Order: sequence, then structure tokens, then C-alpha cells
Amino acid sequence: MSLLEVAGLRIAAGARDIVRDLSFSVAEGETLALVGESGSGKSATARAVIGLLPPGLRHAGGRIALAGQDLSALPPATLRALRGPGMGMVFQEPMTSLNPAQRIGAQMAEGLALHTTLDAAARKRACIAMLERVGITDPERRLLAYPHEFSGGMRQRIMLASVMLLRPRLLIADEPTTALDTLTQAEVLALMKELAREQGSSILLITHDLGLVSRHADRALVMQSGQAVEEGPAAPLLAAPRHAYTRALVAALPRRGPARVIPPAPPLIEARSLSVAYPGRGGWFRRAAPMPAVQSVSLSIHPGEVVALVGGSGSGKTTLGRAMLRLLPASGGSLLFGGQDVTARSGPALLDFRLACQIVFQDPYSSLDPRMRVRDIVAEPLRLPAGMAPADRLARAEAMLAEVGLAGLGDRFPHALSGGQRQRVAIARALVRNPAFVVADEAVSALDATVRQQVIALLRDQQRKRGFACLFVTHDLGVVEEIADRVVVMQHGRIVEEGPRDQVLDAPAHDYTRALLAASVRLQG
Amino acid sequence: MALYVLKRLLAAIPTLLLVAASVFFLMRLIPGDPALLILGDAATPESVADLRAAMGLDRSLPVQFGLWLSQVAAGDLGLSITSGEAVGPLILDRFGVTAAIVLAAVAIAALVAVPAGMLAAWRQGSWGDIAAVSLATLLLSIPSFWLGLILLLVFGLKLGWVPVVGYVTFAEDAWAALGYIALPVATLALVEIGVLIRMARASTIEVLRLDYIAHARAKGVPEHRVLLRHAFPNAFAPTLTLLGLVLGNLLGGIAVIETVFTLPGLGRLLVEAIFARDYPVIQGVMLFIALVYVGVNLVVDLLYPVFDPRVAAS
Amino acid sequence: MKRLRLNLVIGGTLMGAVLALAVLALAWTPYDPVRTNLRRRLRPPSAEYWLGTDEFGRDVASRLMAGAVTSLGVAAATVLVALAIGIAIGLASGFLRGWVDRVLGAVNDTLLAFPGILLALGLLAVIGPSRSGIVLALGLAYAPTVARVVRGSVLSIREREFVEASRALGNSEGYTLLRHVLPHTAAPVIVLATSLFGWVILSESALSFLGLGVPPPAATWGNMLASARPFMAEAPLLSIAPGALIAMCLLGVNLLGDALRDLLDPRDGA
Amino acid sequence: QDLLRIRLNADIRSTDPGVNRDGNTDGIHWHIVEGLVALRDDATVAPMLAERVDVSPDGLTYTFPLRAGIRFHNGQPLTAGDVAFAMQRYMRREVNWRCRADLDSAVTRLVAVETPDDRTVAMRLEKPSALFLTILARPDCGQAGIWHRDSLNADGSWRAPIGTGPFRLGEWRRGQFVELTRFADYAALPGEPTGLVGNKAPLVERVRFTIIPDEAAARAALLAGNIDILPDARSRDLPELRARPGFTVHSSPSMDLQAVLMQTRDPLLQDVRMRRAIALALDVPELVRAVSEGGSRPSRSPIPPASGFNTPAMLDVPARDLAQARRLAQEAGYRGQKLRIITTRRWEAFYEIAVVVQDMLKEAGIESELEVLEWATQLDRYSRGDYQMMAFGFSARLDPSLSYEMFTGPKATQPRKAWDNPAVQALLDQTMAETDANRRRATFEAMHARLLEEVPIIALYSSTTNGVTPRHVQGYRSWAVDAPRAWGVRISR
Ligand SMILES: Nc1ncnc2c1ncn2[C@@H]1O[C@H](COP(=O)(O)OP(=O)(O)OP(=O)(O)O)[C@@H](O)[C@H]1O
Ligand SMILES: Nc1ncnc2c1ncn2[C@@H]1O[C@H](COP(=O)(O)OP(=O)(O)OP(=O)(O)O)[C@@H](O)[C@H]1O
Ligand SMILES: [Mg+2]
Ligand SMILES: [Mg+2]
Ligand code: NI
Repeated sequence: MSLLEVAGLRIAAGARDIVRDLSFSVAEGETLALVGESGSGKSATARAVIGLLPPGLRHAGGRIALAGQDLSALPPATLRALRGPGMGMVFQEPMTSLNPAQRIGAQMAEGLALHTTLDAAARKRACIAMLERVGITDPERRLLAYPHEFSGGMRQRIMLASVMLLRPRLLIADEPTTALDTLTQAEVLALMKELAREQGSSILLITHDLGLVSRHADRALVMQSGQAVEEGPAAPLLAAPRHAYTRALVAALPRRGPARVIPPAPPLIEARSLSVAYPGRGGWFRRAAPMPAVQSVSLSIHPGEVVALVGGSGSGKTTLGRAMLRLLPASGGSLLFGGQDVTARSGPALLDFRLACQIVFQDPYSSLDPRMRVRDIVAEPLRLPAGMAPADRLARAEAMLAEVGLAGLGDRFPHALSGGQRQRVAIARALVRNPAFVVADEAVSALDATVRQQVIALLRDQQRKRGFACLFVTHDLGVVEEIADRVVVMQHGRIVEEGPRDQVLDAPAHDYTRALLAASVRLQG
Repeated sequence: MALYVLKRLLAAIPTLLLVAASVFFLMRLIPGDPALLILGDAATPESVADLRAAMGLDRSLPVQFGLWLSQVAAGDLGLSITSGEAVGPLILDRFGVTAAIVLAAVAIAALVAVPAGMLAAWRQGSWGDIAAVSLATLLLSIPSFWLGLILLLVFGLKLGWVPVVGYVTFAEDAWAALGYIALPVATLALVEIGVLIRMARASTIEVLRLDYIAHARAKGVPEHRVLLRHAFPNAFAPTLTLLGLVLGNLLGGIAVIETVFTLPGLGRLLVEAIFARDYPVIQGVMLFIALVYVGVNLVVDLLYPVFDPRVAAS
Repeated sequence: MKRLRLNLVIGGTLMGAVLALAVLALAWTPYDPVRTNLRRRLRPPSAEYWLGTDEFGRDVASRLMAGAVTSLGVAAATVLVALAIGIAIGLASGFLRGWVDRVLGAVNDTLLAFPGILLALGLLAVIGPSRSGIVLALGLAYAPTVARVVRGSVLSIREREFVEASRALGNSEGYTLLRHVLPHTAAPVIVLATSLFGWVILSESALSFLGLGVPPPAATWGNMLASARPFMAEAPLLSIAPGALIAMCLLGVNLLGDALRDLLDPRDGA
Repeated sequence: QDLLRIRLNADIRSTDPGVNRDGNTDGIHWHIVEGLVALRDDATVAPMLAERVDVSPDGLTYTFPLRAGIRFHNGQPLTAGDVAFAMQRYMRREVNWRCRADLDSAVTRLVAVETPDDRTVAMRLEKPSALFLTILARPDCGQAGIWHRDSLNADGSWRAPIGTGPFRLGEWRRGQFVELTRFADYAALPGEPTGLVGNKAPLVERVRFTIIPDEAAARAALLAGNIDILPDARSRDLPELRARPGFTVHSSPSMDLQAVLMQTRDPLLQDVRMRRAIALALDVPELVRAVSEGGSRPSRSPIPPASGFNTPAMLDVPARDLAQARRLAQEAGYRGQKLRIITTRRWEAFYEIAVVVQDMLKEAGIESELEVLEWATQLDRYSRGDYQMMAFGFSARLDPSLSYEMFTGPKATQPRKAWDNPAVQALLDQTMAETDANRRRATFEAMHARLLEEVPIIALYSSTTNGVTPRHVQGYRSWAVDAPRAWGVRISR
């Protein structure tokens, strides 16, 4: 008999249905993956199961049964008693899913106090054992710590620990690792699977990452616009997708492109022993020591070349990228552009450098001014150098928008665009002035698989067409395979390995690179 | 911790100096002469000059300022030029009254308004929510001198529950003291409830959207506990900051209420000193108020980590 | 969505009514609002004097109408002054940081540590009691609060990537500040401005109570309320009428402010 | 039963009589200390600590035999030495006694205080003065009150008053109340109480002056039974208080003066026709009726109707004449300029006068605007003569010469003076040296006529003091000075 039975589920937002006629089941001990693009209704479904739809969403029909018991018919108190030991949920954002004002010990013990008859000492023992189990060292002392004292990965593990402590029969995990870097992501997911196996829990895993599905799920359910389009055992479904949408998803997985030959030329931009440090937090009377983030890095990029910069979270990728655009001041070393030292340039001389370089940020939403129309955003770079008539600027912006496939959307505000469309706007803004060098800082990490594929394609095409050099910052090796000519690996603010793409990916020399490659999930089969 | 407090107090010195200087020179810019006020319509030029000399007002402004500053640095706020009392003890004496009223009122207001605001946020859009918001707006639009008189007429005169005028300290007769400060506290509390309800409601709405609230619910935590244990500390933290600002301001600024209820408080002292151009008192009170303001905000900053441990004090 | 429309409708209606009253008062009032008549003081409402007469025998209805013009005018002007000064200080100290922020911060703290109404009292005595004096004094008294709010929101906005994007384009700091940072302070500023509007009306009233408000005989709701206080027992309408108008106006302004904030936010506006 | 509670509208300034003082302060002091002479109800001077006053024929020596059996609050008997000691302190410049300058002026100069024997004090003047005794009796001079030398600290500074009055100082809690206690050994004069003399026997154990600044709160306190005497009810509240059963209103004309001042150096107002036009535009009886709720009598003379020097001619109020006012203004070259009238809200009467004046002027085609200032600022403008018109009030002057002196004088040295006319100044000096009442009266009539002609000020009325008591308070009477008297008052329930 299956543990969870969902039949004919309908979720409405006002008059609009966002989930329609959805039926699926999860068997005891099974892992079911819910996949689909952003906004297809995955989270809404998960929240409906646990009975915590956000305000504005309504469970409008259909049956949800846990172990044969119809949840929608239960009084609130009974339903509350089921939450925790019956079903637990791990949320996507490790940073906001723990209460910042409560010690983690209290937060973990809270569920035990509510659902078990253990006394305080026993609860504490259980918490310590669980923390140890998820790999938090010195658990006894850590019980008294607050969430902000842990890293993202640790928090996600603590979150998992607090849920698993109640031995839920069903574990719902809504994109539990998207906010984590590749290495941590693999660790947390493995841990989750392991705990579930030990306790015999079933998992409802929500993700947009087909790689994860292939590695961790028994069965998969593909959703599109609130409806199930395909369901079946994970491996065959991914190997031979039947539905067009599933096929598109699978096709969107990155593939290695052919290696290019870059004609030899003097470097376009060159960092020589570049160091960047953040000022330490000082008081009124004492200045703290600066915190080095990039240490003596030398890197040169040639015209038309795409260099991928990979590394774990906090390794200094973003810092290096910004320093190469002089958005951050260097604390040591020098920066050369076209053979000229631009390290200390300012005023009009710096403007020349600015005009030649551009950046595309990770978060397409926060990098676009939400109060400007798309057309104005794209036209804004053309203010400089002065001289172009406003009408010409708008015409040029429209042409650029058409080029990135956004013809006719110039009137919209960023919020009225999808994530992929927003990132296209950001790319259009970066390219409209024909820069010689572009830094793309995690430009596709926030996008779901299909959209990411489209944006990568766009970037690649534009790069081929315009021939700008590009520093592509990412933690996703799949993207590297697709687009990079050369790969640079960073760790702790230093470059630990560097070389042509195929060489670094196929025969990694450094341990760190090998670990990164092992953690990176690729579709199997 | 002690070091931190010391540092913060040292950091407040420029602000205090600025306050001292601006009060000193602003007051001298204002037309009006304390000697003239004491002598009234019968003043002659000679008697005014004599009195000004006796008050030390005949010296040049920078000299007066320097003298005053060195006096203050030695811990002496000088003597009132109208009553001859020492300003320091005078302020402390009056501050007791003001502090009793303000602290009681703000505490009551917070005890009523924060739960009300949180409940309103919890049931956002319900009739209860609308009622709470309207009540808050209504309370916000009544001037305190008006509300105070109404309360005085109703509870003091009509019902005779509390005395209309007078004051004794708690040390003398706690029960009677309660009767004397009941109405001013109620007036101030009602006004503050208006402000606090809106504040508490807004920050609770923000907090209730966050994942950890959903997480708590997903653990099966009952609603009252969600509100109390999970939403409250987080929603209260921003309210606390504003509470500090409000409190700092009130401690020096309830002159109107003190006048209506005939209480010998700091606000009335200041207003009366301004009207009498009693420079040493004005300067002393303003300096004191600034210090209280700095102190209250320091206390708030020290308390803040209790509600939001992310902000550690040092 | 539903809340937005309710705000807009109720707030708009209330403010519309108050504004209409003010506009009408510019053209016509039943009687001259400052004309005293000592033979008919403190009359109860009648067909002749709809809301009765005050302690100088002036027609209360006419004074309420004329008061709408003055009160709204003074409040609006004061809020504008406070916003202009506060936004300038807040933007400068939030965006430039460093020593500019320190110095402005100390000045701001100084002003904040002054009880607002007493600051106004002192300034008024220097500037002199005139409508513009009140506006300037109260404006200065409230500017630090605005500056604080603006600085807070600038500090968070300047960390957003689109500000950095603007720098990366080679835009000057000034342009970035005005084009990309300033508009985003609108939401908190609007909410604050609507609260300020109410505070100003009440502060003017408290100043009148202390004898320093808008110079008589011009009517403002605040000074009507202040001077009606002694007659609360004999002529309750004298206080209730301006009090009710103040409450109505504040409710309207606050609701409109909420609605405006929602409207200005492109994310919710769609 | 033994506690009498009286409203005080502001705290007192000190316990040092006549030195650091205001009207409230004087009102407390006169319960504690007494002078050689004091005022009667009608503002004439009567002996108090002195048995009688003997004036030498040349008018230069005043002899005061002291009454027998008078003791200070500390039990010591009163001696001539005590009087001389107190007077000498008053005359020291650094003490800043309010009336030192008055006793050291061209008109009145005290040259010696002598004690021929233990029971007699003699004071000598440089030349005869009509004002000497009045100055000694003036409440604002602390009645030149006599206190025991233990009232001073060792270093000569003031400690606390040890007087001979019916009450001794109890507790003064600043900002809250001043409490007095009965002086059991008080040697009361026989007869009825009048002014600050007569039978001043204390009939209650304690008197507490409770400080209540807010008028509305004070009224509420009276009605709620929290105070027993409201000595200064606002005229606005009178109709309602009179109608209330169980309360008695005690009205008494006071000797202050409410007036409109005009700056005779102002380009527009220097033309006497303009000033006359303004005076003619005012309907003074109507104005006074409105402002005082019918409690005061209109009078265009600075000498209060309550004064013995007031004559029927002075009580005559010229009628309003709008046509004439318009014509005069026209002739004076008035072309619709806006006059500025300074006033304050500190004293409600000033404010109301200004509002009504503005309105009445408008009916005569004279435009004006109000400049409502805070009191300290108005006083500053007054003392610098920096005004066009001003609603103003002079505190009580108990001698008719002083009633004129308060606004007459050379602007060059005393800018506050409104009337700068050497001829009038000469008349005024004459009244001060003259001791014959009838001759003084005649001079005042002449001055009154000139005042109406030149109108540097428009005298309007002297206000009325309205005390209110509930039924259980007996024996309370208001009088010409605002502040209340607690002797002779008893509580019986
Ligand atoms: N509170 C809400 N009110 C109205 N509509 C909502 C609400 N929350 C989500 N929606 C809408 O419901 C749809 C499904 O949202 P849901 O969060 O379930 O998507 P998802 O599949 O989890 O996407 P993602 O991968 O981006 O998390 C979306 O179109 C979304 O805009
Ligand atoms: N504004 C800042 N102030 C102080 N330290 C900073 C700041 N920004 C980043 N750092 C620190 O500098 C180091 C490098 O950060 P950086 O953002 O360059 O890493 P990253 O490789 O881009 O990481 P991620 O993959 O998480 O984006 C980290 O230790 C980080 O904590
Ligand atoms: Mg989701
Ligand atoms: Mg980064
Ligand atoms: Ni990813």
C-alpha cells in the first residue's frame, strides 16, 4: 500500500487554477521526484500535502491521504499532531528556514517535546546524537548556538536533523540544496537519502535538476503548468522520455561542445599578482586587519576567448571577477588592459576602460532596476560616450532586444518578465555597447534547466558573433563543458589549476578539482 | 561588554558637545531677557543691568559658553537663574516623575499594542485587523492635550475615581501615587498604542512570510506557540529599535501632558525654563535629554541581541 | 489586490472630501472666517450657524473650511520641507558613507536627541511666528527622522546589484544616486510622509496650545482644537468638529499612502 | 478640616521677599512677613508693625513706633534693631531688592534709618515724597517686610524667612506646592481684615498653595473638590460657575491696567490724527464687556476706578465714531497700510483684546495683522519700544503717579515709555512731590485730558479678580491684587 495518495488535486489562486487534476502516490520507503520548470506548481503541491498553503492559495479539490487517512477531513489539531512524526518538510532556503532568534537546540527539541513523551534530558541526548549523525562536530556545545553561527551547508544539515529527529514517515524536500554549492549539495543529499533509508522514510523530492533525479530518485513525476505530463521509474523516464516537455528537459542538459582554437594574440586583459582584500570590521578606535579574498592571482585572457572560473563557495571567484573590472580596488598587483596599466586610472581615462568592459550578474532580478522599463535599461549604457541622440539610443536598444529574442517587450518592467527573459535583458544591456571583455558572474545559476540552456545558447551565439572575451564565473561544471575554452580553478583565493577545458575536465591535476568533478552530478544512463 | 558600553558613551561625546553648543547659542539667539522677565513691566534699564550682572549675563557669549562647559565638565550644571536652585538635582528630581509616567505608559502600550498588532497581522484582512488599524489611526489623530483633558473631566471630575491635581512620589505613598499618575499614564499610553499597533502589525506581517514560520508549522507547532515563540522575538526586534527612539523622545517631550495633569516633570520644567529664559536650566535639561536619548538607544542596542542574536553586541 | 482597492477608495474619498472643502473655501465660505461678533459668542448650531459660533462669535463652519486650506497647506509644505532636507541628508550620508556619513550622522543624532516640538519651539522664537516660520521649524524638526529612514533604505539599496551595474556602465556616482537609488527610497518615504502629515497637524495644534502656532486669527484645525479646549464642557462641538476633521484627514492620508506605496511598487501594481 | 488648599498658577521664585519675586511669590510672602506699613483694601497705606506713622512737618522724617507684643516665628520679640537690619540689607545694591532704586531716586531718596530706642524706628528722606509710604507698603517690594536676622545664613545669603506674619513657611516642594502652617503666637490687630492689614488671624492649621498651571485643570480641580479656593477664575468661566449651586464667586476690581500701546515714533503713528482715528474706531465699552464677560468697567484713564484718585471726569468714555475715524486716518495719509499689533497668548486678555481691536479697526477701514509672540519676546519688544501697536497690560500701580509714570518718560533713555512729552513729564514730577491729595487730583485730571488728546496709549480697563470658593469655605474675599489671602478663612463642613 502506498504511504501518500494524491488524487485529483486542484490548487487555486483566486479564480486561477495553478495545479489541476494532479494524482500521484508515494510508496513506503520510496523516493519520488517532482520535476518541472519554475512556476509549474511543484512547491504548491508540496505545501498542499503538508497543509500549509501560503495565503492566497487554496486547496480547491481532490484528496490527499497519508497512510489511508484523508488529510483534508482532519481537524486542525489532529493534522498538527501528524506534522512532524507523520510528515516532515525541508525547505529550500537554509538561511531563512531556521528561526534566527532561537538556539538550534531549542528548535530541534521543540518537535520532540510536542510529539514524544521524552523528558528534557532524553530530548537533549536525542538531539546530540542526531547532530553527530549529520556530521556537526562538538554537538553538545553547538546546541546552544544560534543559526547565524553556522554556514549554509551546516544549517541545511541541522534543518535536516531537526526534521529527521521525529522519524517522519514521509519527508518532503522542496529543492533542499539549490542554494548550496556543488560540493555541499552532494553531501547534504547523500545524507538525506541515508537517513531516510535508516528510518524507512519515504521522500517526496522536489527539484529542477535532472542530474539529481537520476542519481537519487526511484520514480519521477514531470509537471508542466500545474499538470502532470509524465510519470514513471526515474532511469527509463530520463533515458527515453515520451512526452515532448520531458524530452525538452532532457535535451536541455549541457553537453560538451567542440574545442575551439583561439588564434594567438597578445592578452586583452591581464591580472598580474592581483590581490584583493576586504576591509576588516573596525571600531571607532581600532582598525581591524583587512581580510584577503584574492591573493596574488595572475590571469590573462585573450581576445575572443571564453575562460571559465570555477571553485567552491567563498573561494574568491566573484571578487576576482569584479576586481578585473575595477569594481573593487586591488590591494596589490596590477591590472593591464590592452597592454596598458589601468590599475590606478580614474576619471575620463577610467571611463575608456569602463566602456570596453561589461558584467552580467548572477541574479537577473536584482541586477535590473525594477523601476525602469526594459527598453530604458538597455538604452542606458548608450548615454556614454555622449553624443548619441535619445531617439537613436532607443532604436538601438530595440534592435538589441530583438537580437536577444525580446522583440516587442521593451515596454515591460523587469517583474513582468520570466527569469530567463530577465537574464536576456541583462545580457542585452551588457552587449549593446559592443564591449571587448565581459564578466559573467554565475549568469545562469539562478535559472531552471530549460531556460538556462536557452540563455547559454544566446551567450554562446553572441560571443561567436561579436567576438568579445569572456570570464565566465560558475560553480556548475556542466556549463563549463558547454561554453568554456579554458578553465581556471580557484580555492581559498588562489588559482590551483588552469588549462584548456578538455584537459582540466578529463585529467584534473589538483585534488580540489577532482573533488569538484566527483560531486558534480551528471545524468547517468 | 563593559568596554563596549564605555566606547559607545565616548562615541556620544561629539553629539553631546554639538547639543550643548547648539542649545547654548540657539537660546541666546532667541529674543527675550531673563532679567526683564523677572522684573516685568516695571523694569528700569538700571535694574535690568544690575540683575543681568548678578546673573553673569553681562559677559561675552564665548566666555559664558567656555565657563559653562568647564563647569559641566566638572560635573556641575550651575544654578537656575530664576530660582537659584542647583540645576543637576533639580533635573534628577523632575526626571523621576517623567520617567515613571513614560516608562509605565510605554510598557502598558507595548503590552497592549504588540499583542494586538501581532494578532491583527496574524489575521491580516479580517474584521479584527481592520478594527485594530482603524483604532490605531483614530488614536493617532487625537492630540494628547485634548485626550488628557477628556480623561480628567470624566475620571477625575464626573466619576471622581482619581484626584484631578497633585502628585506624590511612590516612596511616600505608593497607592496614592498610583492614583495621581493613572490618568497621565493612560493618556500617553493611548497615544502610543496607536503608534505601536501599526508598527507591530507591519513587522509581524513581514516575519510571518518567512520560511522558519512555515518550518515551525510543518513540525506541528500549534499556532499560539508559532506566534509566541517564533514570530514574536523576530517581529519585536525592529519594534524595539523604534521603541527606543520613541522612548528617548518622550522622556524629554511630554511637557503638554505634564501641564494638563499638573505634574512636576522634566518636560514642563524645560518649557517653563524656555518661557522664563532660564538658560542654565534649559542647557542642563537639553544636555540631560540628549544623554538619556543616547542611553536609551544604548540599552536598546544591548537588548537587541536578546531578540535578534544575529546582532551581537561586540 | 482587494486591500489595495479598498485603501484607494476609502482614502481617496476622505481626502477628496477634505480637499473639496478646501477648494470650496478658497471661493466661498458661509461667513467671513475671521469676522468676530462679540454679541453672539458660543452659539449652539442653528440654521443660521450650522456648527455654531466660537468664543469670538466667529462662524465655526466657515473657520473649519478656511482651516482646511491652512492646515492642509501648512502640513503639505512642512512635509515637503522635511522631505527635501531629510532626503538630501539621508542620500548623502547613506551613499557617500565615510566621513560625510559620520558628520551628518552626528548632526542628525543631535537633532534627533532634541525633542522635536521643542526644537520647533526654539526655532520659532528665532524665526518668528509666521506660517512660513512654522513650516520651516516643523520641517527642520522632522527632517532628521526622514534622513534616518532614507539613509537606512539607501544602505540596503546600494548593495543591490543594479547599483553596481550602473557603476560598471561608467555612470557617475551622482547619476547613479539620482537615477537608481533615489526612486527606491520612495516606498518608505511615502509611508513616512503620510505619518508626518498627521504629526504635523497635531504638532501645529500642540504649538497652538503652547501659544506658538499659526498666527491667529487665521484658522487651522489645530488652533481651533487648542482654543476650543477650555469650552469643552459648554460647547463640545467646538472641539469635536475640528477633531473629527483631523481624524478623517489622517485616516485618509494614511490609507492613500498605503495605496500609493502599493501602486508605486511595480511588483504589486500589475 | 485644617488644611486649606489654594490654587497657584505657577511656582514661586524664592522665599526672599521683594528680591527674587513675581506676583505669586509676593502672595506667599505676605502670609509670612509683614512690614511697618501695609495696604488696605482700597490701596491706601495703614500702619502694620508700626503703632502709627509720625511725619515731621518738613516731610523729611518718618517715625515708626513699633507695636508691642510682636514676636517672630522663632519666638524672638521684634525690635527696632531688627527693622534697621532688614532695611539695611534691602538697600544694599548686590541684594537686588526690587524697590531699592525707588528709594534712591530723584523723587524719593532714603538717606538714613535710625533707631532712637529699641521700640522706635526713624527714616529720613532727602526731600519730601508722596510715594515713600506707598513704596514701603507695595506688595511687589515685599512690603519691605521685616524678618529676623536668622533668616540669613552666616555668609549673609538668604536662608528662609522668619517673619511675624500669621503663617510660617512649611514645606516648599518645587513645582508642586508651597505649604504654610499657622503661627500660634500671632499678634493679630483688632477689627476686620482689610488689604494686608486689619485682623489677620490664621483660622486654619495649614494652607497649601497647589501649583496648577492649566486653567481647565484648575477649574476641574475646584469642581472635583481637590482645591478649596480658585483665586483667579477666568472671566470666560464665570457665567457657568455662577450658575453652579454650591459655589460662590468673589469679584473685586483690581488696580492693573489693560491697554493698547502705540509707538509715537512710527512713521504712520507719529501723526496724532492717526492715533486718534484708531482710538475713535474702537468701541471700548463693547470690547471691555466682551473681554471681561461684563465683569470690568471700561475706563480710558490709567488710574483705576478703584483708586481714590479716580474722578468722574476720568470715568467718561468717549464714544465710538467711525466716520470721524475714517476722516482722520485719511487726513493723516493712511492709505490702507497694514498695522502690526503685537500680542501674546500667555495672557488671554491681551490676545482677546488684540483680536477684537483688529476687527474693530477693520470696520473703520484700518487694516491690521496680529503678531502673536511668546511672552518673553513681547516683553523684549516692549522694553526696546520695538512695536507699532501692542496689546499690553501693566501690573497694579498703587499710586496714581506711578500709574502715569509707568508709560511716561523720555524714549531716548527709556525706550519702553510710550508717552514722551516733556510738558507732561513736568506735570508728573509735580504730582510726585505734592502731598496734598486734592491738588494731585487736579493735576491728574489735566493729564487725563492730554492723554485723550495725544493718545500714546489707549487705556481700556482694569481687570477684575474673580475668586471662587465652594460652600464649605468661609471668610474668603478677593481684593485689588490677584493673589489670595488665607487669613480669616475657615473651613466648616
Ligand atoms: N501566494 C500565491 N498567490 C498567488 N499565486 C501564487 C502564490 N504562490 C505561488 N503562486 C503561483 O503559483 C504557481 C506555482 O508556484 P510554485 O511556487 O508552486 O512553483 P514551483 O514549481 O515551486 O516553482 P519554482 O521552481 O520556481 O520554485 C506560480 O505561477 C506562482 O506564480
Ligand atoms: N563585501 C565583503 N566584505 C567582506 N568580505 C567579503 C565581502 N564579499 C565577500 N567577502 C569574503 O571574501 C571571500 C570571497 O568571496 P567571493 O564572493 O569572491 O566568493 P565566491 O567564490 O564568489 O563565492 P560564491 O560561489 O559563494 O559566490 C569570502 O570569504 C567572503 O566571505
Ligand atoms: Mg518552488
Ligand atoms: Mg560569487
Ligand atoms: Ni545548481
